[in-house]
Amino acid sequence: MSLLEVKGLGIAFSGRPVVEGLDLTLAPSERLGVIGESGSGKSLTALAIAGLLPDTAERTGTILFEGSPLPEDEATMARLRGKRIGMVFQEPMSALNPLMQVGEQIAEAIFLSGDRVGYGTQVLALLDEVGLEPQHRRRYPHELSGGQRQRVMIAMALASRPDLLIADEPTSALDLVTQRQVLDLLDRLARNRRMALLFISHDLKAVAALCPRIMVMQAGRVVEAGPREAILGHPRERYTRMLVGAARFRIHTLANAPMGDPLFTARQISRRFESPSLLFLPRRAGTLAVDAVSLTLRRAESVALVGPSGCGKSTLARIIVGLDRATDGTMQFDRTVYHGSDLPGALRPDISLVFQDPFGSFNPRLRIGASVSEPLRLLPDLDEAARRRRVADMVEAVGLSPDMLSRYPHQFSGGQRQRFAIARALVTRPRLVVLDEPVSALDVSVRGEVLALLHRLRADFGLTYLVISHDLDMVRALADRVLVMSAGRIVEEGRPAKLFEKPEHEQTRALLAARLPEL
Amino acid sequence: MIPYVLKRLAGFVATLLAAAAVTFLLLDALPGDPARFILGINASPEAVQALRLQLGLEAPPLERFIRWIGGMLQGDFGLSYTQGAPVSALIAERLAVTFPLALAAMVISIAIGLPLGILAARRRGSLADTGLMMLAQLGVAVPNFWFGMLLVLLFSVTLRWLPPGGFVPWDENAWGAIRSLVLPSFALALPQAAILARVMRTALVDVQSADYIRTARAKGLTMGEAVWRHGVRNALLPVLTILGLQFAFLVAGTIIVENVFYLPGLGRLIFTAISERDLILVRGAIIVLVVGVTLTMLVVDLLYGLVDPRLRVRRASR
Amino acid sequence: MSIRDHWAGRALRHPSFVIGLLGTLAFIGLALLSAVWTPHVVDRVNIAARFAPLFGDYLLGTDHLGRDIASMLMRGALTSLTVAAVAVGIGLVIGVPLGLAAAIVGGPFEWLILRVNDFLFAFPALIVAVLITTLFGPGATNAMLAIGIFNIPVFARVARGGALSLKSLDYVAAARLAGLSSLAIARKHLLPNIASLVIVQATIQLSLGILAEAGLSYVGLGTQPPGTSLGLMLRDAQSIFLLHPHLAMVPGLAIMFIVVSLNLAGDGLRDLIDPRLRKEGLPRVAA
Amino acid sequence: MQFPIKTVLYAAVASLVLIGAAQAQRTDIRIGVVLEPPALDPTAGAAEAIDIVVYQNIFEGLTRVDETGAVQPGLATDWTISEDGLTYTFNLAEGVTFHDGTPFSAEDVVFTFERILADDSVNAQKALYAPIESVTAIDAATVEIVLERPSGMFLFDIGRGDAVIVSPATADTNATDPVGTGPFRFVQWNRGSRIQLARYEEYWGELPALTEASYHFIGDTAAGINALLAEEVDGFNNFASESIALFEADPRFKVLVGTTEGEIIMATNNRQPPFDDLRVRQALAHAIDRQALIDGVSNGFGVPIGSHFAPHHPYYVDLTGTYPHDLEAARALLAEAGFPDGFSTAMKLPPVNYARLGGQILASQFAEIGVTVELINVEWAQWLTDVLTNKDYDLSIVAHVEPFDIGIYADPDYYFGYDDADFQAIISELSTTTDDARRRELAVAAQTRLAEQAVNGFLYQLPQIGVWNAKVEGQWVDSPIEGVVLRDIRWVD
Repeated sequence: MSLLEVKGLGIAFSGRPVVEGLDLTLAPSERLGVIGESGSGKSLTALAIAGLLPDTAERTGTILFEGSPLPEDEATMARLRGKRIGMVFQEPMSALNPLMQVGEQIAEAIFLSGDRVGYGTQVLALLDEVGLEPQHRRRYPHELSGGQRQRVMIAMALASRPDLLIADEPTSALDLVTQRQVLDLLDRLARNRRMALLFISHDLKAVAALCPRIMVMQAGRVVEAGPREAILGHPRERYTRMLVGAARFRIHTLANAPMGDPLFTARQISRRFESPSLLFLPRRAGTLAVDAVSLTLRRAESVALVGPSGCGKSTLARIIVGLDRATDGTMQFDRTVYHGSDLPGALRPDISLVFQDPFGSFNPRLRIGASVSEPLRLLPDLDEAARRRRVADMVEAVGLSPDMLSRYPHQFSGGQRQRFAIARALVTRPRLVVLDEPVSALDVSVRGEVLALLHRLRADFGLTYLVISHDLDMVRALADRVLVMSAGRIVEEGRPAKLFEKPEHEQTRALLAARLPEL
Repeated sequence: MIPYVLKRLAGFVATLLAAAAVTFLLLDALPGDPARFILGINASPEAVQALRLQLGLEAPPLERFIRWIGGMLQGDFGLSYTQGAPVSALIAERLAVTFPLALAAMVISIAIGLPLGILAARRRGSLADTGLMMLAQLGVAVPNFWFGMLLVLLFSVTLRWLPPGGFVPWDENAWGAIRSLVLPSFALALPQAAILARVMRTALVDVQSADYIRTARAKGLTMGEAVWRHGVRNALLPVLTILGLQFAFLVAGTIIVENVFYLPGLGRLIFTAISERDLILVRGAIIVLVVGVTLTMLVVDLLYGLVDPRLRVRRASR
Repeated sequence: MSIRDHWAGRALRHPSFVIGLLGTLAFIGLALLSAVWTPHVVDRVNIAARFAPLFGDYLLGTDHLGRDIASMLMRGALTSLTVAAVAVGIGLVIGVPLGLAAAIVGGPFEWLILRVNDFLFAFPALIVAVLITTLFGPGATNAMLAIGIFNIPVFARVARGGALSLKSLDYVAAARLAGLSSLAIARKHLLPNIASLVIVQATIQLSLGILAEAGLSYVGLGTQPPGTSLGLMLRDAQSIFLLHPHLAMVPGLAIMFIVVSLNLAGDGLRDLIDPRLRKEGLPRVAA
Repeated sequence: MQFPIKTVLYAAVASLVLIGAAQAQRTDIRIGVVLEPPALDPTAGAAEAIDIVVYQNIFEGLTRVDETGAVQPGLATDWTISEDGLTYTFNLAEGVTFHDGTPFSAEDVVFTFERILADDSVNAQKALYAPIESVTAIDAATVEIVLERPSGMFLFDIGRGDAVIVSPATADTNATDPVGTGPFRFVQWNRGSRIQLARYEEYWGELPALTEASYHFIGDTAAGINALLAEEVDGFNNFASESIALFEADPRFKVLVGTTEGEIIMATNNRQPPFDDLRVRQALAHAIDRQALIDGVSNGFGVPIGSHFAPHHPYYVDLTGTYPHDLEAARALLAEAGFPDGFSTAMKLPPVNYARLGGQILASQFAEIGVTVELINVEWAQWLTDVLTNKDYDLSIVAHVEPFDIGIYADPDYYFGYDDADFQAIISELSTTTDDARRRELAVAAQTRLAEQAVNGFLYQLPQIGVWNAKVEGQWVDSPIEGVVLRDIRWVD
């Protein structure tokens, strides 16, 4: 008798269907992966199974848990959820009560699952099982990192020894290294506790790594379902094929790295952050985000700066483009020496930055054309006509049409916006372009196109790239040389191929280990 | 917690000093001369001058300001020109009316506002919800001196349950004092209760859609239990912010309500003292009011720090 | 522009906003009309026609000086609205830049502005009104000043809150990279994006301004005769309430009507323009 | 706990007694007043609110003024005046004590007058007592006062609140803790709320009917109405006129309409053009419709006056007919004075009802003869500085509440700016004669002169509208002098 059986599930909001005709079965301790892009209805399906749909949702079809339908009345459904189903959600930042210590929140889960006595020791056991130290239980959520918070969520889900664990995008908000650790943890827990696992994600590699059976969803419908080997090996539906293809990057490194003369050099750059001290109290020792970093970028070279989140790579990038100031050490661009925000105005058109989040990089109240042409203020001698022509050229260069310029940012997709962001960065014809996680916020299918675009632009305009990322696969597709950073220092350097075969520094090994197996 | 508290205290002291300086300067610039006012229409110029000297009005402003601040720190607010009594005694007498009135109004507004807000949020979208919110809209829109008068007409003139105004001193008859504060504190509390109800409802409705509530439900709590155990405390944060601001509005309201119910409060004291140019009394009274308001804001700030650990505990390492 | 048609579309499905907006526009229309025409000459004293009954030859009767209540109501509404509007203007013109500057510059300058805010806040509007009126004599202009001063910290607080949440966004960093000065960034990027926040607060402060004017008039510090305002009409009628109740009912209900309309319009506006606004649970600051 | 039988019994008995007592006559009274006095020493402050509480209640003078304005014996039971009218010899009452027990003697009278006449004296009416040359105690019960020049009003002036007899021991603290010889002693002052007095059992004269009296300060008219209707207050000595109809129609109350010593005038700056031209002042006088003003400002309560004199005074003569309400005559006079199409001027109004409302009505009346009046509202303190001291005004509206104060028109640099030799001669003779017939002739001449010269717009006499519980008797209907005298007030069935 199957643990979970969903027949003809339909979810609609005021008449508009979001999920239609969904069938799904899950045997005890069996694992099913659900893959689909944002808006495919996969999260709503998970919420429906747990009886957590918002009250405005209209649900049709049947959901049987161990043969009996989900109880209608809220109290019994809540008790069932508490005892038999564990859930882990996507946003670790807001999924925990900010005003309550994490230990208490775990204890509450244990208390609710029935055993009233001795839950103190159980909390410690759970913390240990998810890889957290005992003293973490007295911390508040904001005092823990994203990964640690996700582990607390998992501990809470396991408190009632559930038979079914539903994980809805548990790792997509984490950086790669932590992501891999959490996935391994889920794998180990599901196996040890013989729990059924419903794993939902938009990352095909994560789903493939964890679940023997995969179900592909698109726009509220099940496109294809079946064993992992069948879905990955010879996908029947076109959509599935596109998904699998996009997950494999075509690796195309340049034949020979052009050896131009040095364009930019950094000498012993450091950045110390003072902790916020009171007006009168003496300043307390601050943290050193960037520690004596030296590097050189040659003309038309593409260098990647990789490392786990918090290693100081973004801070270094901000200093290089002049958004921040180094506490000591100097930088030289062409013949000019500067320390960061004291970058002279004449040089600003030569260095530009592409931001990570396409949604936050455009002023919602300004037409996209106005935002793209904003950097041209740095070139006062350009007249109006030259200004407009240059913007039009750049927009066409990134594969979009100039007549889109009069529209507003919220009318474009993430991918299109990132292309506009690149156009804005290139409009002043810079020589050095710093790219901060250029594709990590995009859907998998769009990433490939943008990377290809970046590759072409570099060749056409002879640009020098400095790419900041923690995703080694993306780096290998774009960079001639890789610098690995850890705790503010560059610990290893080399060509991607060499680093991938013979990593020397253990940080590089950790990054490599975090990569999910090839499909 | 310590740096958070120290930071707030520094702000508190700075605000007070600025308030004292501005009050002193503003009042010094007031036209009209207290001595002339005391002696009336037919008094001779010599008599007026004699009184000015007697009251020490001739000394240079800075010296008087320093003397005033120094005196206040030791609790001596100086002598009132018109009534000859120590200002601190006069203020204490009036504070025995205004402080309990403001406090009662605050308690009433919380006692009425919060439960109604929670009720409206729990039955969101129902008739009760829209009804309560319409009531809250009206509550804010009624001028409190008009509402006060309607209360008096109903409860004092027709029903004779409560006095129409005036104040029986505490030491003479505590019960009488309380009775004379009932209607004024309700008149004062109405708009604040309405605002509190709206803010509480909005806060609770927002909380219901928060992620940690969904997690709590996932742990096995019903929506009601989740909101009660996790939601209410988080919903208190915006409510606390409003409470902090409300004391300032209550103080403004007391001045009007004291007129409607002819209560011997601090507000009316300031009024009469200003029209009689009893500047030293006005200064003292204003400072007491300003201290009251800033003190409440400080207390609410500290409460905020207590309720919300994010303010007082260091952020996670990067 | 696509924001407007999308916005107007949703507006119709928001009943309370429509009611509020219609009420406010009707009120403002009547008030403006009074500047050019009123049923009778507003301040002509005609003792013989005192206390004329409702619906007689004077639609809403006459007051203790024989002045036509309907005309007084219209002119009174104009004064109350102008006082509240100018007070909101003062709050906007001074408060918003202060708030923006505090958010952008930060550090000790922000601490100073916050202290000035607290200080301005600690002074109850009425005390400020009393001080101003004794300095410059009572009257509508001083009521504007007193209520305006009270609005400054409100708008500063709203502007700072809004700007702080935007300051860390990438397009602000992009603007800085493009060489824009802090002032240019505030004007071009921050101000337009907190506009909806400020507009909503403005409607609410407008309604509170009308109430505050009524309060000031009640204690004799607001509009002075021969001028008239809703608050003044209410005060004059209050002592003869038992003899002529309608004299107090008319201005009282008018005040309640305009305040409720403004609040409904304000809340409706908030939901329509920026649903995200409501989620932030912006505490409505009420005087 | 064992049931407290005893306590319950006592309670029952006590309540019975109480109910019984309720039938017996009440001997306490609660009087509402609009203004709270700034202090309680009548000899060191001019505010009328002080006298309302203390005059003839806590403090007494050598003489006292009765309800008709006539002078009656006070602490001086009888007195003789020398032929030349310069020496007054007063025989003082026996067995009189101050409320703190110290006996009253001639020494106290000497101390009181020396204190008034001292250089650093802060007495508001010091000028009235200037003619006193010496005050000597002949013996413990006799005092002789010698004047430099005869003063017709002397006996009246020493009967005013400003000349009540104070004891040296308590003179300095009377402001907050008044000690006098009157029938009521001071009990308690809760500032902003009320003042309580109690009957002085060792009073030397006839004991008053009331044993307790309290004054309650209620500034807001509507609040006052509610206090009366809710019977929290037994009466107002002088209440706002707008809701009187309410109390006339209610059997629980009675309304006593009288006059006060307050002449409401439109003060005119006689030195400020165009008001220095008699024809302009006459034109304004013709334009004023007194009855419409009285109806508008005090709902018909108030007696029109043609000159600066109280109608209830024996010497009063009705001069309202000097310049009857005649718009044509007013326009003709204005044309004659060179203002065919009128002029514009300003009127400064203190913060009182009769001024603020009166200003609006006069402004609309003057508008009909082309005179446009801008109304400027000022605070009292500002009025005293601008109008009274600096004479920086065109027109103003104010009430002069000092009794028998027609003499102020004789002072050329008083704020009216009126300097007329004939009038000054009449006043100087009036102030030195004591013969009644001659004083009446002079008073009439003075009133007529002011009326003809139209020195100010003489509007109406400030009414005294008393609203009392119907069962209270003995209140004064008129108030010839500032004060609410409790001596004769009592409850009847």
